[in-house]
Amino acid sequence: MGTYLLQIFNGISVSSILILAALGLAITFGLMKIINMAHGEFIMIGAYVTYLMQNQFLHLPKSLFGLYFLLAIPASFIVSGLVGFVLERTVIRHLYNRPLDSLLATWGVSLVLQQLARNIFGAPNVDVKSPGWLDGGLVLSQGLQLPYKRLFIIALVIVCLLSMFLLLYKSKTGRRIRAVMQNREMAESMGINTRRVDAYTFAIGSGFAGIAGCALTLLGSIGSTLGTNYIVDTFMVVVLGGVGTLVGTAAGGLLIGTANTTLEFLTNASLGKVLVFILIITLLQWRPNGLFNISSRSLDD
Amino acid sequence: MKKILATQLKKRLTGVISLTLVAGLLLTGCGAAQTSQPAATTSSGNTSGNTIKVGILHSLSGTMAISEVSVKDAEMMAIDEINAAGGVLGKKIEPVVEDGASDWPTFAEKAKKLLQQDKVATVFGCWTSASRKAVLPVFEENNGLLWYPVQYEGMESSPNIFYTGAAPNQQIVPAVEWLFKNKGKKFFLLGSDYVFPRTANKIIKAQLKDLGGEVVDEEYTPLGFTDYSTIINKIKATKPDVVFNTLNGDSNVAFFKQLKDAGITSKDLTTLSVSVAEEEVRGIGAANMAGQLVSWNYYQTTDTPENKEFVKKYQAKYGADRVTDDPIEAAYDAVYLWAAAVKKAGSTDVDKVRQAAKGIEFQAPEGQVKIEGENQHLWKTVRIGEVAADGSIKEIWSTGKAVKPDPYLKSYPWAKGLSN
Amino acid sequence: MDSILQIDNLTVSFNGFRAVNHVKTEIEKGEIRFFIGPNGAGKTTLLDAICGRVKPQSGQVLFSGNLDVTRYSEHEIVNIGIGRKFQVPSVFAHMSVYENMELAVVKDRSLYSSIFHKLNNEQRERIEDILVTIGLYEKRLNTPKALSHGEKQWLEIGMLLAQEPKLMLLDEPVAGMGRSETDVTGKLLEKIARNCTIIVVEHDMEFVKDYATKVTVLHEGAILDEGSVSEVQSNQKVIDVYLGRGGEGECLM
Amino acid sequence: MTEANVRNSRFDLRRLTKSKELLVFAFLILLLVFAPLFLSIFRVNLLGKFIAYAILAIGLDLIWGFTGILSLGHGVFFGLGAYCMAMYLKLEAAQGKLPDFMSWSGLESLPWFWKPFTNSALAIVMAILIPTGLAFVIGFFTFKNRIRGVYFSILSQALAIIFSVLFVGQQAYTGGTNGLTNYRSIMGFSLSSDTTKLTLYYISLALLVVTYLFCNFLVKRRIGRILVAIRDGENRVRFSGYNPATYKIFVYCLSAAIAGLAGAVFVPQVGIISPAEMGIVPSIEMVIWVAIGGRGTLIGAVIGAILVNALKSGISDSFPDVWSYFIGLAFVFVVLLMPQGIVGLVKEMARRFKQPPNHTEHLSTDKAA
Repeated sequence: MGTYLLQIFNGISVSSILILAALGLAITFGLMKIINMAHGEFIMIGAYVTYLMQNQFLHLPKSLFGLYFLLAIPASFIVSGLVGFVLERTVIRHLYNRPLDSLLATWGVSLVLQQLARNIFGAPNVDVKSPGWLDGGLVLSQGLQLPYKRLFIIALVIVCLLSMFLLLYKSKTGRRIRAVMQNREMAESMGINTRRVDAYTFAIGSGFAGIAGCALTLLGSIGSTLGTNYIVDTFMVVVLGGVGTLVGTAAGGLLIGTANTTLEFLTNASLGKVLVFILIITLLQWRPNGLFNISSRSLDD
Repeated sequence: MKKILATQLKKRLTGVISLTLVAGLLLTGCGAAQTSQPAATTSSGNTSGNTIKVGILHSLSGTMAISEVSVKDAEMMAIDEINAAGGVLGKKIEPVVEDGASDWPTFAEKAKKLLQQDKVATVFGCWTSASRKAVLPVFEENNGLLWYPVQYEGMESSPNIFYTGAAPNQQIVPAVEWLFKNKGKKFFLLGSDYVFPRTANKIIKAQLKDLGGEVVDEEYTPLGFTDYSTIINKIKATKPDVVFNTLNGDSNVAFFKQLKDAGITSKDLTTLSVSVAEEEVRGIGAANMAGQLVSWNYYQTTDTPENKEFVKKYQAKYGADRVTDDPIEAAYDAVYLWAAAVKKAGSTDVDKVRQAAKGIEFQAPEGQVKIEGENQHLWKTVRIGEVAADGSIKEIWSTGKAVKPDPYLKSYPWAKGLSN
Repeated sequence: MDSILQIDNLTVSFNGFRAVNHVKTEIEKGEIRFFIGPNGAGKTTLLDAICGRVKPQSGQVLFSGNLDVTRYSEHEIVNIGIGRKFQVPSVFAHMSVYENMELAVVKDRSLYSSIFHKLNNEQRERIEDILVTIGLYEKRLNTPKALSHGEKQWLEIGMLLAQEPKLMLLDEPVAGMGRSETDVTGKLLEKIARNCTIIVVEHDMEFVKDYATKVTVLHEGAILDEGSVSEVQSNQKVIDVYLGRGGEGECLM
Repeated sequence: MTEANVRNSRFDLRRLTKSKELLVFAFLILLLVFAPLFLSIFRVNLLGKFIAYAILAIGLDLIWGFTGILSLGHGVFFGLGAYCMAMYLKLEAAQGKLPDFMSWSGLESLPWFWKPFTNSALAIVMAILIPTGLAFVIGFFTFKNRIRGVYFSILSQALAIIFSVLFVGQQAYTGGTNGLTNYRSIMGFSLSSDTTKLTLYYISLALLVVTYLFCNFLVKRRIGRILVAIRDGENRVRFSGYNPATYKIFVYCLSAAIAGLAGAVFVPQVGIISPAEMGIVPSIEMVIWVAIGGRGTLIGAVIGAILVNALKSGISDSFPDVWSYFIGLAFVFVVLLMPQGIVGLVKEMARRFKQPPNHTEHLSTDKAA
């Protein structure tokens, strides 16, 4: 019984991680149509920022150490966002309406960022000690323990989703963003500075990737290839959900996450992964534009 | 008509430019054109001049760089030391470093280059079994010599390779035996999905069958796998006494962090890892692995005078924050063993070196090692260690003396049928 | 005269929104029929349903008496004899005008033919004839990039002509054209209508007045009125709808 | 000019465009034919590998450059072709015994699907048929269901993951991560002999020529224009009465077949195939070759494949770190500044040379646009 309950929790947990990793992509890819293959590297940047923040706190009194993580979340958002901002200004802005080209260029960017990380931090993984208050877990019964870290990530995802929703759909900035993404010329003619909105939007998307990177330090390795482990999965999440919908991203993440853990539980990790990807291909046959797609009326977009 | 002429002119110009380009690319691609000359079929090593060229072939980029860069560093250090002491046969050793880029065909290509183009006397290199298998035919075909520094799954003994890491009977087999005696009978086998874990687990299953133990589950995860919650749940459900861990690289980080979060510590469950050394422990975080077991032939803490010297030199050269571990030490030994064999043979000729290498002994940081002539592996001491809270590994058990290498496990009756 | 297209109780909805609501009308051979109505009246959707771009929830579209085209996919409908021109001119940007025509003129559109058959003389002459008709003969080696907006529209109409359809669906063919270009287009339509029925969606009332045989007024997905231009213009309901929406009313009056 | 004149000039133009590309190609082939006279056998062998890549690049260009379908899973087809060939080579090396990795993995006898690969001719046929078959199955559903653009690219990535994970996992049947290696001979000729290597090199070269000429024939035919039309406006093609799915399935299968052929050419020269070559990274690298060479021109694909790999081999030799920076930046640079690749750049340079006569025409184009 405990095993199955725990497995349901695992499904939710894996989903939450996928959604968190895919949130930034839901903006840069979903809204801006930039196939950002460097998304994984923004996650990596977030993780390294967390590492650096931790190192700063090692010099401070021990009692303060647990706080580093709370500071690392906004810090990784800001640093990843800044790198994203620079990338948008230099590369991405030439690539709107050339989605497949954006894929190729950002792939190049991801290679450069990875090598940069390797040269700065060295090839081996670095260690990020998780803050003490996230150690251990919520014990429900004998042998049924829900790790605080995973609960924290679930909460973080909910907060991120909500704030992103509020930002996009309830704020003035969000209206501008959506206006620009839907009809650039119209927005321009209404006096919106589209270039600025583009840059900010991309920076926000990258920033969310940074938060994901920060959270991932709790669970896995921190190295230059961190992003590559997530990049394909996050794209699957966004594509399966339907490009351009937050609900779709959440649904895609939940579906892939639970399918992953369930199939892995029933078979094994390799086969589970293969089956999940077959499932995705099959689902796309049924809904070629994702589960929650927004239909467009133009002839050839 | 004028326009057509112009167009023709354009085509011609385009043609000329493309041709220049093509010519250029052929030149860059193939190096300066050299006079045709049949490649030497036996690479006895280029000993002319004042240096002896040796190849160093590791992944300096890609996913395997994490592990292989420090192995390369150890080899370079050994070469520098030998050169500082006068070199071999009165000549300096000149390393030619190539990047295998974590890609097996690239390993094969670079091995060919080292042997055919650079005509190196020997090569120190590889980490994964896959890369070793990829270069093996190259070394056999060109009669080259490879020194392979990592523990592996055995079932191999090429005349063109010297294996300075552990054979299965110098790492896995004694570890299983020790665990069975001291920790329990129920084993959970967890590994990355590739050749070493699968072959190692086959050996373990045969051994446990013989001992009367039980394998409760066997799981493999793809490389780059990041979420072990389901596997940990399976571990909880099957209640093993021991998790025998053959995970590779990054996966260990995710596994141990998540294991700890699931409320499982070394007090509740023993894990023994065979691909986690000091270097990996740093990436995992000592706190996440404290109390867990590993099995190797060498630790940074191994108590020999040679090792104290070795660690001191390594950290002086590459930084006080660097650690040494088993493959680093085995790679370091390899260079010295080769140099000793060359001295004994009085030549760098591969056949002569191979002959001379038999039975050569070396006082290594891990203690005395000896090349077994029969299979070109090393006699090595087996040590089981426990990860301490500071990330170092403390020896808790050892065989006390060097164990004879047995890559095909011929001396174990239960292993019959494993190797064919 | 025989009818070429019978639209029978056609309903198209998107996520519950009925873009076309129980539309029923009949188009006769040789007609130039105009669909007019305010934005969102369902004109374009109606064309989409006829040419297979959207599938209706209910109803039929019978072509030449008995073929229910709603059952076919787009390219099959084209091969049955219904051609469609879209609002935004869409021609192939990286091919010359001639090559654009070449793709349209071929009747056997199978893979085999595309690999092994070349154009025959008759087809080549046909392309040249049409190019002369649409006034693009001199520019046949240019890519569409070098064409004006109006010329692109004509090229697309020319490609439609080359397909030799029995029914042609045109979505705002004179949008963005000047008066003189509009007149040329109108004349072109009249010429085409000799062998082919035409349905046009158009906002330009001047144009509608000059060339329509019959007009169908759509409002909120349903037919409001149908008849000659003058009949429709005097219908109070039609006036209300246009005036009530403002803006577009001016061009109707 | 009279009408007849104009008409003729059109055909002259066409012929010239054709011959220009062909001329460059012919020169390139000539260089490659004589290359072994000046190069060591090691370099010739390496060049043979690049030629295999060039063959693949032609197929990839056909589907991406011409038809606009970006496949990020072409490594799978390349890998399948390579595995077919490798299975044959492995069986020949085993000389009737069970291949070594099977016995470690506990197999007692040869699996049934390995048996046909004892025959070299059959293995070569399979190297082309199996990728084609897979492409047909995937393409049939995917293109009928109108999965396009980004969605297709992502789907093809999923394909790459499925196959690489599957091949790694089925160690007993595929050799696992190690892949298949350690061959001895091909059709009785020792693979280590220089003569065999040279022969393989020339066979690869001949296959490159055949592939190029075949694809060149195709793109000059009407189907070539239909493919470009699908790239530029798929729905327009549909409303011109063509079924784009049929053409897409065809070109997908064809490029898979070419990739399979390239794989079969690759294996005996390189001596190893492993699941890593089917993964996402090599698949994207293949796209890089075409992008750098110049998409939409067959010659661009060939030049790109050879150039990028030659540089990779050269640069990564001496500066492994630099290679990542170089290829990464090259990619950004090419996409941003020379989207038509090297071939586009050369054309542009040529156009600049003949600027005066073209000037007025150019201005009018800008105005219209």
